[in-house]
Amino acid sequence: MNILSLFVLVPLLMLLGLWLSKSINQIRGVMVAGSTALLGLAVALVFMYLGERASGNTAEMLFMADYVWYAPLNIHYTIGVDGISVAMLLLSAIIVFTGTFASWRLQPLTKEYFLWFCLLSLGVFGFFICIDLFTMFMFYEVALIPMYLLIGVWGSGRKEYSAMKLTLMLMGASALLLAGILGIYFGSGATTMNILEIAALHNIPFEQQCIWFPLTFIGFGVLGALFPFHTWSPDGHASAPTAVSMLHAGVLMKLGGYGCFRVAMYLMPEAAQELSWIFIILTTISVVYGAFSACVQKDLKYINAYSSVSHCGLVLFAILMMNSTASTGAILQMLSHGLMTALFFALIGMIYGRTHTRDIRELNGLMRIMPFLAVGYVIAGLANLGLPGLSGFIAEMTIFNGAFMNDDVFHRTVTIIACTSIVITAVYILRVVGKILYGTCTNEHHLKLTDATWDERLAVIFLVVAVAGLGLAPFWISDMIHESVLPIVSHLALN
Amino acid sequence: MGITLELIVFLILAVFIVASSILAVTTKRILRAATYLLFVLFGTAGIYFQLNYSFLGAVQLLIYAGGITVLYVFSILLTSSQGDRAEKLKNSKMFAGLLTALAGLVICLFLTLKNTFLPSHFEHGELPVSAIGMSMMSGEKYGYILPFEVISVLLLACIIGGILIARKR
Amino acid sequence: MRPELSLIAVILLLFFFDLFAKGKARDYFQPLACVLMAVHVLVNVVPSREAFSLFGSMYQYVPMMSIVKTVMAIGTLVVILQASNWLVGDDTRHKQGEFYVLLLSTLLGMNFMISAGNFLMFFIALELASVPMACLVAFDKYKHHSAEAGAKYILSALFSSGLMLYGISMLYGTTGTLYFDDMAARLSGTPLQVMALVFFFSGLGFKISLVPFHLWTADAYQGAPTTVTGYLSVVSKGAAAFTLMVILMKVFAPMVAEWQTVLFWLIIASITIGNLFAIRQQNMKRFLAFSSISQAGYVMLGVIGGNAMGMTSLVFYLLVYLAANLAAFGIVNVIERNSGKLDMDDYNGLYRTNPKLAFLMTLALFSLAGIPPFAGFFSKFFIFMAAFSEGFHLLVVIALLNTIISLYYYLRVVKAMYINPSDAPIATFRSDGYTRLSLVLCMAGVLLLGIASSVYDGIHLFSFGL
Amino acid sequence: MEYTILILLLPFLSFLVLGLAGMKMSNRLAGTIGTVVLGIVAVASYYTAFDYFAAGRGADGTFPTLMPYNAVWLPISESLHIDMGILLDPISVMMLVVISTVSLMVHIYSFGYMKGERGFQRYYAFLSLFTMSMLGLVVATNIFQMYLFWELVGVSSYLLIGFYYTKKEAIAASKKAFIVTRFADLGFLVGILFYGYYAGTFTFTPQLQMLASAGAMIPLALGLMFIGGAGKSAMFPLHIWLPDAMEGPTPVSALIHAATMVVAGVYLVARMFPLFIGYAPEVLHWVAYVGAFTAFYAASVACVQSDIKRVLAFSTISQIGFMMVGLGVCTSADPHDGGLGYMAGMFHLFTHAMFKALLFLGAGCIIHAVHSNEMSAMGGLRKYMPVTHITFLIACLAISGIPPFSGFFSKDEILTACFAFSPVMGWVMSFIAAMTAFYMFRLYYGIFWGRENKELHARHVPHEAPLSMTVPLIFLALVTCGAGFIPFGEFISSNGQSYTIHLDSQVAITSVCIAVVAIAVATWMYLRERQPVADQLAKTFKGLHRAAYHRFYIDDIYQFVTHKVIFACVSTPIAWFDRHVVDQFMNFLAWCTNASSEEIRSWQSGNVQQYTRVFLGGVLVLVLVLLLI
Amino acid sequence: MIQMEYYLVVSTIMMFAGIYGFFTRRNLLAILISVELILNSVDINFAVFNRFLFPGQLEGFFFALFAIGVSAAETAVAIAIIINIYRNIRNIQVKNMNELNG
Repeated sequence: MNILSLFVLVPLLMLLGLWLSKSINQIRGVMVAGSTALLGLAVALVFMYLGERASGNTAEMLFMADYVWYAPLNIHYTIGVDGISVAMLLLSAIIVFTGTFASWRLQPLTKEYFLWFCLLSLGVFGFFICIDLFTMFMFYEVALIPMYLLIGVWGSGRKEYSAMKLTLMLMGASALLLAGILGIYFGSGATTMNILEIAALHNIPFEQQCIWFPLTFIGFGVLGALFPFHTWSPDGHASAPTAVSMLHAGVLMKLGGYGCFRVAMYLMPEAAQELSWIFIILTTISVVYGAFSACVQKDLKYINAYSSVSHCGLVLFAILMMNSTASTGAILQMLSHGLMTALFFALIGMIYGRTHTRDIRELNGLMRIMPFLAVGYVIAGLANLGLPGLSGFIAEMTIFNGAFMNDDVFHRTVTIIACTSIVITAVYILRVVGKILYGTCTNEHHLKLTDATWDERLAVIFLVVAVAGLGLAPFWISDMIHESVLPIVSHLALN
Repeated sequence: MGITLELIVFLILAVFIVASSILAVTTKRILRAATYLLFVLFGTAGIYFQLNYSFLGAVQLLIYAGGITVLYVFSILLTSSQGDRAEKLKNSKMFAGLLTALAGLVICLFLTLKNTFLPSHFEHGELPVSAIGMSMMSGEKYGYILPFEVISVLLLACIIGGILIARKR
Repeated sequence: MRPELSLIAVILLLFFFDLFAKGKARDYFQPLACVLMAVHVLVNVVPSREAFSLFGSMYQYVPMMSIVKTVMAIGTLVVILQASNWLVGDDTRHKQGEFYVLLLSTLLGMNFMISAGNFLMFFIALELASVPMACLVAFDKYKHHSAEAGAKYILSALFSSGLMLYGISMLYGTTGTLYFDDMAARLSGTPLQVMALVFFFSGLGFKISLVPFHLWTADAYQGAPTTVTGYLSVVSKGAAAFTLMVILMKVFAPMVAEWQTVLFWLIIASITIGNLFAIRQQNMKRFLAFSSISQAGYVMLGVIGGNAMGMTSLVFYLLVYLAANLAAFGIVNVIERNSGKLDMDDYNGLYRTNPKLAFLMTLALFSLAGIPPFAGFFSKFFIFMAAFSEGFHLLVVIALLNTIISLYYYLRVVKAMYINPSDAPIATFRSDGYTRLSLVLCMAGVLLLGIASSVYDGIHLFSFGL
Repeated sequence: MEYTILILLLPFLSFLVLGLAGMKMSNRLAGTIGTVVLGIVAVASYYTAFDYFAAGRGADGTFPTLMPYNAVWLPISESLHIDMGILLDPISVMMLVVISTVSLMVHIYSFGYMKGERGFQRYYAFLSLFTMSMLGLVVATNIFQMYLFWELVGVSSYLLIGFYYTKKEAIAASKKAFIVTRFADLGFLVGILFYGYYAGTFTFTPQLQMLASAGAMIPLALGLMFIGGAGKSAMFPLHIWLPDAMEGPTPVSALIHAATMVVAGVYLVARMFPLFIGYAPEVLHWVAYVGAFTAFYAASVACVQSDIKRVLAFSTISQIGFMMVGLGVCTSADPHDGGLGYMAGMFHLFTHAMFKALLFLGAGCIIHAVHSNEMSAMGGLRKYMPVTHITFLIACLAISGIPPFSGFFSKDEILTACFAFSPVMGWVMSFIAAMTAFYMFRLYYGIFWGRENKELHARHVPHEAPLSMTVPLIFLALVTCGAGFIPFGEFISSNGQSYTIHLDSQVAITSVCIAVVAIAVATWMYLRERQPVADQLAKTFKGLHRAAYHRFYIDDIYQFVTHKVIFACVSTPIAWFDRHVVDQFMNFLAWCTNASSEEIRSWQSGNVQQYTRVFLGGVLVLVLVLLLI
Repeated sequence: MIQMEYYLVVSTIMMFAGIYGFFTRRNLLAILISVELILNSVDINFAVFNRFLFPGQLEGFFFALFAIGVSAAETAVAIAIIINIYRNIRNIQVKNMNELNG
C-alpha cells in the first residue's frame, strides 16, 4: 500500500474506532493513537521524501499512485506528493495532534465532536495528497462541512450565526471553484483530471482562462481569507471551539493558498499573468487591512482572526508574485502561520476556558496568574510579529525578497505597502500582550485561576517547539519546498 | 365557395357550441352549467357526425352525454348547498382569468390560423366500423391493442380509486 | 416488456390477495407486498442489452429504460416499506389492498410512459401514472388536508393534461403522426410546432414540478400521506424527468435549440424559486416539497445537454436523489407517526433524544445538499459536468450559486436537530423494522453510491440507444 | 578562530537554561550561571581581539577580514541566500570587546542591584539573550544576519524595558520602544530588499559591476538602511522611545540603552561605510546633518530634565549624534584626507560605551540609594556615596571632554573631522560639546552638591552601594581614565590602514576651553544650595523651558499621530468598514434572499385557480419568448 | 366545402372558454365542468385533423376515442374526490380550499 493512502486510511480507522468506542477513555485512546500515528506518518514521509530526493529522484511528484475511479469521466484517485504537500501534511499532522490535546477535556458529546473532527482531518489530508482535480475538490468539501457542526454545536457566542455564515461563504466559494474546475477540465479538452497532465497539456485557451482563473482563484481565495471575502473568518474563529479554531486557521485556511497555487496558477498561467494585478491589489489590501482592523479589536479571537486575514493575505500575495522565491515564502508562511495561529488559538482557548471572557478590557495581569500560558502567548505573539528565530520571520523575509524581484513600480509599491504590515502587526500584538498579560490583575475572580494542565502544556510546548524549530533551522524545509515550487513557477514563466 | 347545406349545418353547430360553452362557464347556476355542458357535448357529437365519424359521435354521446353528465347532475344535487347560487366573482379575479384566457386564445388562434397546414383532402364516406375494430385489436403499427390494454388498467385503477375515495369508509 | 409484465403480475396477485384473504391472513399483506416487489426488482435488475420495439413501435425499449424502471421499482419498494407503519393504522388498515394496487398501477403507468413510442401510449400511461396518484394523495380521506391536496392535484393534473393534449393535437396536425420515430422526421420548427412543444412540455413539467408548473406541488406534498409524498417526490418525478429526456431527445431533436431555451429558463426558475420558497418553510413536508422542486431543476441539467453523459448523470442523479430523499421522507414519516409532529421547530433537540434518526437525517440532508463524501455530491458534480460539457456555463454557475441557498435550508434542519435547544423534544422511540430496513437501504445508497463508482459505470455502459 | 562560535553559543545556552529551568533555580544560582557564562564570553572576546590583532596586518596593510563560520541558513534564490556566520574585522572585534565588557559589568552589577527582585532569573535570561543577539549583530557576515539579530536585540530590549511588567509606564515604554524601532526597521528592511536585489548579495562586499549598474538604487537602499539605524540609535525624530526606555532596570539602561544596542545604528553605518563613501556620499552627509541636529536637540532637552536617567538618556542621544556626525562628515575613505571621522566615530563609540555605562551604573547606585529618579530627591549625596561620587565625576569629565579622560580624545577627533568638513559644522559641534559639559555638570551638581533633600535623607539615609555594584564602577572608571590613550587608529580606520592619532592642538585647546567655560557656568549656577540664576533663567524663558522640559512636544505629536490618526482615523474606520460594509454586504445578500422569499410568498396562495393561471401564463410567456426572441 | 380552420376556431374558443371557466368558477364541480370543455375541444382537434389532413390512418380518431375514455375516468375520480371534500366540510367552494398555502 502506498504510504500516502495511509493518510486517508488512518482517519477512516479513527472514525471507525470512535464509532465503536464506548467510554471517554476509549475515545481519547483512539484519538491519541490515531493522531500520533498520523504525526509519525508525516514525519516518516518527510524523511522518505528527502531520502528519495537525495537519491536523485527528480520526478515532480513522488510516491505516485493512480487508481481509476470514474473511468467515463476521467476521474481517478491519483495521489502523489511534492515538497509542498509534504510540508502541508506535516503541518496538518502537527495541528491534528495538538488539536487532540487541546480538546482533551471537551464536553459534552465528546464522541460526536471527535467524529466530525476526524472527518475534517480526513478531508484535509486527502486534499493534500491528491492531484486529481475532482478528488481534490471532494476532499476539500469534506473538510469544510464538519465546521458547521463543530462550531454550531460546540462553539460559543453567536455560534449559530457564525457557523452558518462561515459554511455558506465557504460553500459559495466552492461553488465558484467547482465552476472553475469544470472550466479547466473542459478547457483542456476533457481528457484528464490529473493536474500534472493538464499542466503538461497546457492547452486551455486564453479567453477561457480569463474566466476560469478568477473563479478558481476566488474559490480558493475565500478560504484563504481574500479581501473582501474574509468576513467569515472573524466570526467563525470567534465562535469556534479551541481545537476547531486551531484546525481551521492552522490547516483549513492553507487549503486556500495551496489550491490557488496548485490549481489556479499552475493550470492557467497565462490568465494568472494577465489578471494577477487585480488579485495583487486585493491581497495587498488584505494584508494591510487585516492588520489595521486587528489593532482596534476587543476580542482576542477577533484580533487573531484579523491577524490571520493579514497573514494569509500575505500567502496569496506571495504566490501572485510568480517567482520561486516568493512562492517558497508563501508555503513557508502557510507553515508558519499554521503553527503559530494554532498556538495562538490554543492559548486563547485555554485562557477563555479559565476566565470565560476574551474581552481584552476585562483581562489583565495574567502573567502572574498563569505564567505558562502567558509566556506561551508572548512567544506566539513574537512569532506572529516576525521575530527572528521563530517561524514568522523566515517566511515573511522570503516573501518580501521574492516580491522584490519583480522590478516594476507596481510590484515594488505593493511590496512596500505589504511590508508595513510587520509594523502594524507589532502594534496589535504588543497592545494585546500589554493589556492582558502585563499589569496587575484587578479581577478577584481571576486571581484564583490555575495554570495549564498537562495536556494543555503538551499541546503548547509541541507547537512552540515546532514554531521555533522552523524558525531556527529553515534551510532543509526551504530547500525541499523551493525545488518543488520550481516546476510550477517555471510553468508560469513559460510565456 | 357557395353556401352549402353542410356549411349551414356547421355554422349552426358552431354557434350553438360556442354559445353553450360560454354560457356553461358564465352561468351562475351550476345545474345550468351542467346543462350547457351537455349542449356542448351534443354539439361536439354533431361535429363528429358531420365529419362522418359516427362511431366517435356515438361514443361521445354514450360516454359523455350519457355517462358523465349524469354523474355531474347527481353530484351537483348531492353537494348543492346554500351558497352555491349566490356565486359572486371578485372583479379582479375575473379580470385576471379573462385576460389570461383571452391572451391564450389570441396567441393560439393567431398561430393556428397563420400556420399553413398540409392541403386538406376531405374524404366523404363513413368509416367502416370493422376497420375501427381491426385497428383496435391489431398489434402492428397503427394498431391499438396495447393502449387498449393499458387503458383498461387505467379504468380499473380509477374504479378502485374512485370507490376508495367515494365510499363511506 | 419484462418489467411491465412482472409488475402486472404483482398487481394482480395483490389484488386477488386483497379480495380473498380474510382474517389473520391479512397480516401477511405487507410482507407479501414487500417480497413481491423485491422479486420484481430482482427479476428486472439485469437489463437486456438489446434495444427493440414492440406493437409496431407503440412500445420501445432501450437498456437505459430498464435501468430507470428498476430504479423506480426500488424506490417503490422503499416506499412500501416505509408505508408499513402508516398502513397498519386504524384508518387505513382496511385500505391496504387499494393502496398497493393504486401505487403499483401508477408505477405501471410510469413504466409504460418511459417505454412509450407513441403519443397516445404516452398519454394513457401518463394518465395511468397520475389519476390513481390523485387517489393516493387523497388517501387519508377523513383528513381535510389530504382531500384538499387530492383536489388540487387532480384539478391541476386535468388542466395540465388538457394543455398537453392541445399541444399533442397541434403536433399531430402539423406532422400527421403520433409515432415518435415518424414525428422526429417531420418536425421542422414552425411557430405552431413551437407552441405545441411548449404546451406539451407543460404537461411533463407539471409532473416534474418545474416552475411555473409547480404550484400544486407544495400543497399536494403537504396534504398527502407522507409516504405518498415521498413516492410523488421521487418515483413519479424521476420517471417523468427521464421520459421528458427521452422525448426531447428522440422526438424533438430537430427543435433542440427551442427546447434548450425552454429548459434553460425553467431550470433557472425552478432552482431559484424552489430555493427561495424552501428557506422559510416550517412544515417539513412542505420544506421537502420545495427542496424537491429545486432538485428537479438540477435534474433537468442532465437533460439540457442532451448527450450520453447527461443521460448517465441524470439516471445516476435520480438514483442518488431517491436514496437521500426517501431517507428524509422516511424519517419525517416515522417521526410523524410516533409523535405527530411535522414542524421544523418540533425537531429541536432531536439529536439528544433520537441520535440515530437525527444522524441519518443529517446524512440524507447532506447528500441532498451535495456534500461529499455522500452520494449527492457525486451526482451533483456529474450533472453539472454534463451540462457544462455542452457549454451551458452560465447556467451551471447560476445553479451552483443556488446550491448555497439550498445548503442554508438543509442546514436549518441540521441546526434544529443538533443545536437548537428545546424544552419538549420529541420523545425517544424505536422505529419499526420495515422503516429501519428502508432507512438502511437508503443509507447504503447515500454512503456507497458515490464512493463505489461501479454503479455509475454500470449506468454508463447502457447510456446508448437514444 | 573556531572558538568564536562560543561567544554566540554560550549566552544562547545560558538563555535557554535560565529561561526554561530558571523558575526552579535559586536567584544566586541563576545569577551565577549568567555571570560566569558572560565572564567566559568576555574572556573569549578579549582573546579573540588579542588573537586577531596580534595576527597582524595582511599584505595590503589592512587587518584581514576573517569568517570562521559562514553557512547558508535560508536560501532565497539561486544567487541570493541568507547566511549565518561570524565575521571578524577590526570594528566587529572592537564591538565584541565593548559589548562583552559592559555586559559583564552589568551582570556583576545586577547582582547587587536586582537583589531580591521578583523575576531575577528571568532578568538574567533576558540579559543573556540580549548579549547573544548583540554579539550576533556585530559579527554578522551579511546585512540580513545583521537585520535578524537587529530584530532580536529589539525584542530583548522590549522584554527588558518591560521587565517590571506590572508597572503601567514600563509596559507603555516597552511597547513604544519596540514599535518605534520596528517602524524604523521597516526602512531598514526595504533598504535591504533594495540592496539585495541590486547588489545581488546580502554580503557587505558586493560585486562592483552590480553596484555600478544599479545607479540611484544603492543610495536609496543605503538611505533606507540608515532609517533603520536612526531608529535603533534614536536619531531625531525617531528618538522618542529612548527616554521612555529608562523605565527598565537601570543596569539594563546602562547596557542596552547607553552602551551597546543604541549604537547599533552607528555600527550599521560604519559597516556600510565603504558603500556609503563609494556610492552615496551625499547620503552620508545627510547622516551627519541628522546626527548634528539630534545632538543639538537632545542636548538642549537634557539641560532642563529633572529625572537623572532622562538626562543621561538625552545625553546618550546627543552623543550618538556625535558619532553619526563623525561618520557622516567623511568625504573619502582615506583617514588623512577627509576620512578621519570614521575612526573618530568608532573611537567615540568605544569610549562613550565605557563612560556612559559608568554614568548609568552610577545613576543606578544613586537611585538604589534614594529610591527615586528625581533630582529633587537628591543633592549633597557626595557625603553618603563617595565611590559613586568619584566615579561619576570621572565619567562627567570624560563626557565633557576634559583631558586626560577618554572622552576628550575621541570627541576631539570628531571635532577635528567636523572642522575639516566645514567650519560651520565644527563650530556647531563645539557648541553642542559645550552644552554637553553644561548639562552633565548640572546633573552632577544636582546630585552630589546643590540643594539637598534633607527631609528625605533624614528619613532614609542614603548609603553607599554594595561591593558588587561599586566594583564595576571602579573598573569602568579606570577604563575611562585609560581608554583615551589607546592608539585607536592603529586598529581601526576608514581604509583599514594604520593611522596614528595626533591631536590637532587648535581644536583641542578650543574644545577644552569651551568645556571648561561650560563647566564653570554650571558650577556657578548649580553648585550651591540656592540657585538664583538657574531659577531666574527658568522664569525668564518660561515658555522655552517648559517646551524643552516637555522635549519640545515631540512625544505629544507622536501620541497624536498614533492615537488620533492611526487608531482613530485609520484602524477604527477600517474595523467599522469591515463590520458594517463588507460584512454587512454579505448579510445584505442573505437579507435579500429572505426578503425576496417573503415577497414571492403570495404566489403560493393556496388557490388552485391561481396556480393554473400561473401555469397557463408560464406557457404563454414561454411561447412568446421562443417566438419573439 | 368547409375550411378546416373553422373547426379549429370553434375548438379553440371552446378550449379557452373552458380555461376561463377554470380560472373563474367558484364551485369545484363548475371547475370540473370547465375541464370537460377543455378536454372536449382537444378531441375535436384530433378528429378534424385526422379527417381533413391525414385520412389515411386513424390516429387522430383513436386518440380522440381514447381521450374520451380517459377523461371519463378522470372525471369520475375527480368527482369522487370532490364528493369526499363535501363529506368532510359540507362545502365544495374553492375559497375553502386554501388551507395549504405559503
